[in-house]
Amino acid sequence: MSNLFIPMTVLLCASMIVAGLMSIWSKRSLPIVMLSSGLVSLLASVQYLLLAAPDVAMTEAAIGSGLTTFLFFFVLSRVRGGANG
Amino acid sequence: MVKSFSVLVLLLGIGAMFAALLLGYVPDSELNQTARYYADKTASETGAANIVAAIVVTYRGLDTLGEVTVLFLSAAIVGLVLASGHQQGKMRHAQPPSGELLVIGVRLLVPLILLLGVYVFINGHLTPGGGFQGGAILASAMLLLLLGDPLRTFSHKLIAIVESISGLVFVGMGILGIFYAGGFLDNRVLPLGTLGEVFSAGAIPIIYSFVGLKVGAEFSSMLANLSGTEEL
Amino acid sequence: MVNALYIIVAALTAAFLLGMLKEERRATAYAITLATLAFMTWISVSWVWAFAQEGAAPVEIFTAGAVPPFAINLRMALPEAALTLMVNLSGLLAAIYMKDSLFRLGRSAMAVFLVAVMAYCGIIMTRDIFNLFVFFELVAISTAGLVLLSEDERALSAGFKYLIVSQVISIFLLLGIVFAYHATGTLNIDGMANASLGLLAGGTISFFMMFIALVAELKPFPANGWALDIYESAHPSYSALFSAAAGTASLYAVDKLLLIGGAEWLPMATGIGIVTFIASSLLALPQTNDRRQLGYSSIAQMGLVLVVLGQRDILGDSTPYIAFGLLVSHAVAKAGLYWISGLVAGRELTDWAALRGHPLLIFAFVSFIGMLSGLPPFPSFYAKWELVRFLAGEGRIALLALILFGALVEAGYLFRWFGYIMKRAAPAEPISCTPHQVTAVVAAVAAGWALGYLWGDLSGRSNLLLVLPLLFALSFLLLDWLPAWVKNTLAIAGMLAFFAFTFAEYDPLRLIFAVIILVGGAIILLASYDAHGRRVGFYPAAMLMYAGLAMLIRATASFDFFAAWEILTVGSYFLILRGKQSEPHALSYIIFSLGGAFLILTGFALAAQGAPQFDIASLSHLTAPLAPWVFILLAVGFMTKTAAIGLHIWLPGAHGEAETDVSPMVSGILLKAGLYGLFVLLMTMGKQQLYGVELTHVMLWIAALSALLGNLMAIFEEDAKRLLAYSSIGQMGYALFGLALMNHLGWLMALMFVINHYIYKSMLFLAAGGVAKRTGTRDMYKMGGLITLMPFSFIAVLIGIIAVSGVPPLSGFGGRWIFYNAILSTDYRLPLIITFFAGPIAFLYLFRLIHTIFLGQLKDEHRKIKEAPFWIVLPQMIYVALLMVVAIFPGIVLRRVDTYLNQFFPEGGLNWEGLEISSNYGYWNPVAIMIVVCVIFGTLFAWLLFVNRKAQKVKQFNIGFSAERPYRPETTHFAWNFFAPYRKALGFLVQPFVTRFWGALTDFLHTGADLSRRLYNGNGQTYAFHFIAFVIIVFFVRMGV
Amino acid sequence: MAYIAMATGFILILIGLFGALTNRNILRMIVAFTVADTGVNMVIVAIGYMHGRTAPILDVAVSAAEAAARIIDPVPQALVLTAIVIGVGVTALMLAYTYKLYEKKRTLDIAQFTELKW
Repeated sequence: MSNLFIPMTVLLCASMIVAGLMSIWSKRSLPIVMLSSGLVSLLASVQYLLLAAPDVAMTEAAIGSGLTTFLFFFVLSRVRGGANG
Repeated sequence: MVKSFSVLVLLLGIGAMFAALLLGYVPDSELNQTARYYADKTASETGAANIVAAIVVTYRGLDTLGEVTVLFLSAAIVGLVLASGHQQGKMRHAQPPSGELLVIGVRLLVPLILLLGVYVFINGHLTPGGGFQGGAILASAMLLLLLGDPLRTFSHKLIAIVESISGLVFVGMGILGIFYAGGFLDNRVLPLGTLGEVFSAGAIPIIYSFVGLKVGAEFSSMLANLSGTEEL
Repeated sequence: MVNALYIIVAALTAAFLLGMLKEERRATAYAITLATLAFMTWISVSWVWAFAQEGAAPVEIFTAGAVPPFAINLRMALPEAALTLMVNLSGLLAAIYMKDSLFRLGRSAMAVFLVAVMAYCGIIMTRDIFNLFVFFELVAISTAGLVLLSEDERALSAGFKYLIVSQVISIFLLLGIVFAYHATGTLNIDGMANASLGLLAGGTISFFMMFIALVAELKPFPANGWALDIYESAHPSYSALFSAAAGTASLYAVDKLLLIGGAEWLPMATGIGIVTFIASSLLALPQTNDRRQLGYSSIAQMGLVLVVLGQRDILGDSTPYIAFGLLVSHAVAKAGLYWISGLVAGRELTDWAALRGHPLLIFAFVSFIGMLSGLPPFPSFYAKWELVRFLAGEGRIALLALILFGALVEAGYLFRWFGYIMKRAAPAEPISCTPHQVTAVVAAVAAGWALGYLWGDLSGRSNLLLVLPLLFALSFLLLDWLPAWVKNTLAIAGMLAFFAFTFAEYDPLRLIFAVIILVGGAIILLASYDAHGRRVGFYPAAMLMYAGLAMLIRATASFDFFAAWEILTVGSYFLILRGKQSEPHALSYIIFSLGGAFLILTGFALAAQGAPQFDIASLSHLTAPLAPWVFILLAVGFMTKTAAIGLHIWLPGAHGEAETDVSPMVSGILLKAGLYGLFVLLMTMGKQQLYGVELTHVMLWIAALSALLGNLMAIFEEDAKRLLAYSSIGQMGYALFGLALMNHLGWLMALMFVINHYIYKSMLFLAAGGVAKRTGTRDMYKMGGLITLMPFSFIAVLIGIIAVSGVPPLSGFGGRWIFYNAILSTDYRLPLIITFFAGPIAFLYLFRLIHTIFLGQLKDEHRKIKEAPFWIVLPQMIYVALLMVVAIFPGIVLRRVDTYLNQFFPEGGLNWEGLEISSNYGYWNPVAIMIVVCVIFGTLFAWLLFVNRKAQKVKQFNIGFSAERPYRPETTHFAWNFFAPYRKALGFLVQPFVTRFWGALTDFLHTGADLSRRLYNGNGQTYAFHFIAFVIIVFFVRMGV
Repeated sequence: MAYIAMATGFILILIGLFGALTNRNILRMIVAFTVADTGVNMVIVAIGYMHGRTAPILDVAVSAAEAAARIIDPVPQALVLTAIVIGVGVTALMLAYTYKLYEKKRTLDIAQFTELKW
């Protein structure tokens, strides 16, 4: 299994960078931006598992990608008018 | 465009710095002195199987206390920010009721999720997970409740009491360490027990549980405050 | 001792407890907050006491029952104890001050406040680098919360900008910490220091990241826009805490980090510090918003302390003394000023005029700007002295010059602000304050003075707060509620008593100065009996000046001399500022004087060559190449006070606009301080050469030009007091000329001028002041014919101008006689001729004084005026008598001095035989001259009376203009532009080139600063950009080196 | 693997900083900061990784005696836990500020909040 680590890492990292770029580059709506950044976190938490850091992975998944993304959407729903300003 | 370009130039500089760090990075082949100490001594000194948890709760317990305080501050300030200049008495827009499915799902799921959260932080010293993860899970139960019923209001008082008491217990356990063990936040105020059991590792499970409760309460408090706002 | 960890524990416990309280129970919550802060303060106090008084050993506080680096540890030693005390105390006072705001926001705000103070303490105490990061995050978040205490809505965006920047900062800090951990295998600061991080792979960059992130917390230029916005918009009491405590904590964090970085990072710290100091001081110049200006000043002070930390390699064990001296002065003063700003309704600097009429607040303000400007007796003064001593001793002159330049700019805008307070129109909204707000301010003032005492005690030199004259002067602050005449009597009695007790200690030269300062000062004070009411603020200022002067002539060590110099400068500034129109003139006076003082400071420091201080007399041991530079610095410094040409522009306004009894003080007495300094300088250092140029020769030229131009400018002046002021420039030129001749007679003449100038200039200023008081104007062409109405003033002016112009028989002639003898004995032809010409010019303006004011036609509106008040006339009459005595018996003073001067110039003295004095070139018999002149004058006068015996008194008439009304009526007056013909010929000489030069310089600084500060465009994103640019620049500078 | 993860972390930081410095919309800036934060966390975790070792948890597979030879460095993981929590705290705070700023000016353009300057 360990020989699968490297390709998985490469794949994960590449996706993370793409998602990261989407989250800052995308001219499209804010929900997509926020989802992409949540995706970065989620992918990162998988990567943490590969890096033998299960504690961090759990935290990142629960807090980094879960709670933070939710907070974003929550605030976005409140300031809808400014989202595309 | 000019801005993007100048930012790009700057980031090239930062990138150079990072590149130097990356190229100069040599992975350790052996654990360094600190890590080795933890690997060797964690089991005997703290009785925790999860070394990360032992570090977080005991060896670097002061950091964790600070971290909990960060959340405490954030929650308090979110409350302050949202409360400042807040006009009371405005009626909120009536929103379409949530779907039946969601409501029932929430009712079923919330106790399960709460249970999961508690499990995660009680076992923090044995398995991956702990107060922060568990706390976040607790808060997500809260989130679900909120999704099920957007107009729901939470008892700020309950949240406040949970966060205060768990904070006080954390600090109190720390002080006990000064008197009955080797120093502030020393977990050996309670017997260390057998490695691998739930009731082991001295004060770690207790502290981690209260950290969990506190984190959950802080996040809930933030959510509650945010949900109290109006759409602009 | 209570475990210092309880500082943290107590704050957290209280913060968590507050969460359980009901929102309504604010009083309880507030009580808990204050009690906790008091408890934290008490812990710090007990530790400070233990370390300072009982010599306790530093304590390492372990946590988690493991030793570092495996668990976090904290340390409590004297620096930590002192710093946490500063933090906790300012926290306590800040909380007291903002009671109302804390009540408004409720328990959460109080909890956040407690955590903030705790986090500052944590930064100070922790020895773990990651723990430091956590505390910094706590500070950042609590800052974002506490800005909400402000009632200013803009605080919200300031808080957000701060969050943006602190996000970027924490990225760098975290990365740096982790890589440093990877390199060293420890997170403990001392462990990292021992592992010599810089030598390890990736060590330099990781250290750089940590360093730059922590330095960013000090708000270095230009990455500090966010901090300025917070300073401007936050609650003043929070700004007080932010400035005093946050800066303190961050500085100590940088200090710890420099422990890791080692000596090679010190220049970097110095560089960032000095750039920040200079830039922020300059950028503060065009500010009009009070809190923002204080923000700039805070940033500048942080930069200065960072410089001190960066100079640790040469400061060595003195670093804490200097750094703390600057830091506590800054913290106390800034906190105090922010607290005062909360009492002032308006946000313009000029709105602070509302403080007028609140002596306590004025005193507080003065104390605070004194602390910030490094004036005695505050800690920053001692720190300044030490810092300059080390820098000069090690030859770091460029850095020294930059520091002093920045300090001068800062002092400039602070004193400008004080001018606004005293002179600008008071705003509509008065001061509003509650008792607890005043408590905080008073506590800060008390702390500042107590620290001044402490620093004096620790200095190993004289403690200024134990020096008798200064204490006497300060005691007038407590007596200021008494009526003016009581204080006046006390002041006169004190000065005379001091003279009587110290009389025996002076050598002949110092005796002359002592008599002028103490006895002469007492005589001028007689005129002050004329003032009514309480005259609040006058006596502390005047006595401060006299105390400084008295200390000056008694000083033997360089430190005492310099301290006295600054004290007299500050005292005289407050005196001068009292004049109605003197705001700009007082400002230029203090700036020139402080600039001069800095030169003296540098000169002393160079001469000391690293020693803490030296005996002034040992200046004579200095040799080239150092000696000429010391000479130049000191000479220019002293000449600033004597208003030599080029450095004179402050004088006319300062002397002319001062109050009636102040003008003689600052002219007759204060100018002598500069001459005294020059005497001392030339006595010890004598002739010095630089690049083959004889420096005394240069001085001779300056003196000659001062004499000529001072007199020339005087003749074109319409304002009587300004005329006298310009004349002082000329007179001081003569005195300087005599000194620079470097021979026996030259010095005798200079001394003669010291005495004569005191007498006749005091007299003339009093006379002119008395006339101005009665006529309501100082413009001479608006007067005329006052001879019959104000006969005593007339006599005083008549005698005065005879004395000044140096015609027989009065003492001025004696001066001239010695002068001519003196120049005959040297061969400096050209300056000699110039000075010679200055004589007749002096006569022109003096003639005008008597002709325009007292002769000619009486103005209609002046028909009913009376003689000047008794108390103003009385000293004039004393001076008339004195002039007579000195004229007839010059020997009573000159003879002893003549003998005294023999030790410097054995050759060329005077021969004293009975009433006759002779030199190599001729003789002078004062009594005979007096008799001859009196006989001639008497004869002529009698003849005149006889010739005019049939003269008939005619009524005065007004000049008619045949129905025309001239656009500027004064142009038709004969006395207006009296010397217009001369102006055509000589006017080019009095073009205000010097004024224009200094004006252009200040304009340049202002405009430059005004343009540069647009860097801070208010956009949070730009601020983050600034920070990253700052990182990059410093990085490449560092890597390039 | 650690190199790749670390490089990714650095790239994410740069991406995040770029986004934060070029997007004028406050919400987008905050999102960009969370991306940068994730990058920082990634770098920290990667730095503690050692090839061929397991997570720092003692169990049947890894006994206390052989832990020193079997586990990876636990310290960076502990630090990351703290960093993540602090990060979310700051993010939440910034979001609350965002709401308030929007309430005040009805815009999320950072360039509109420049009433304090110079």
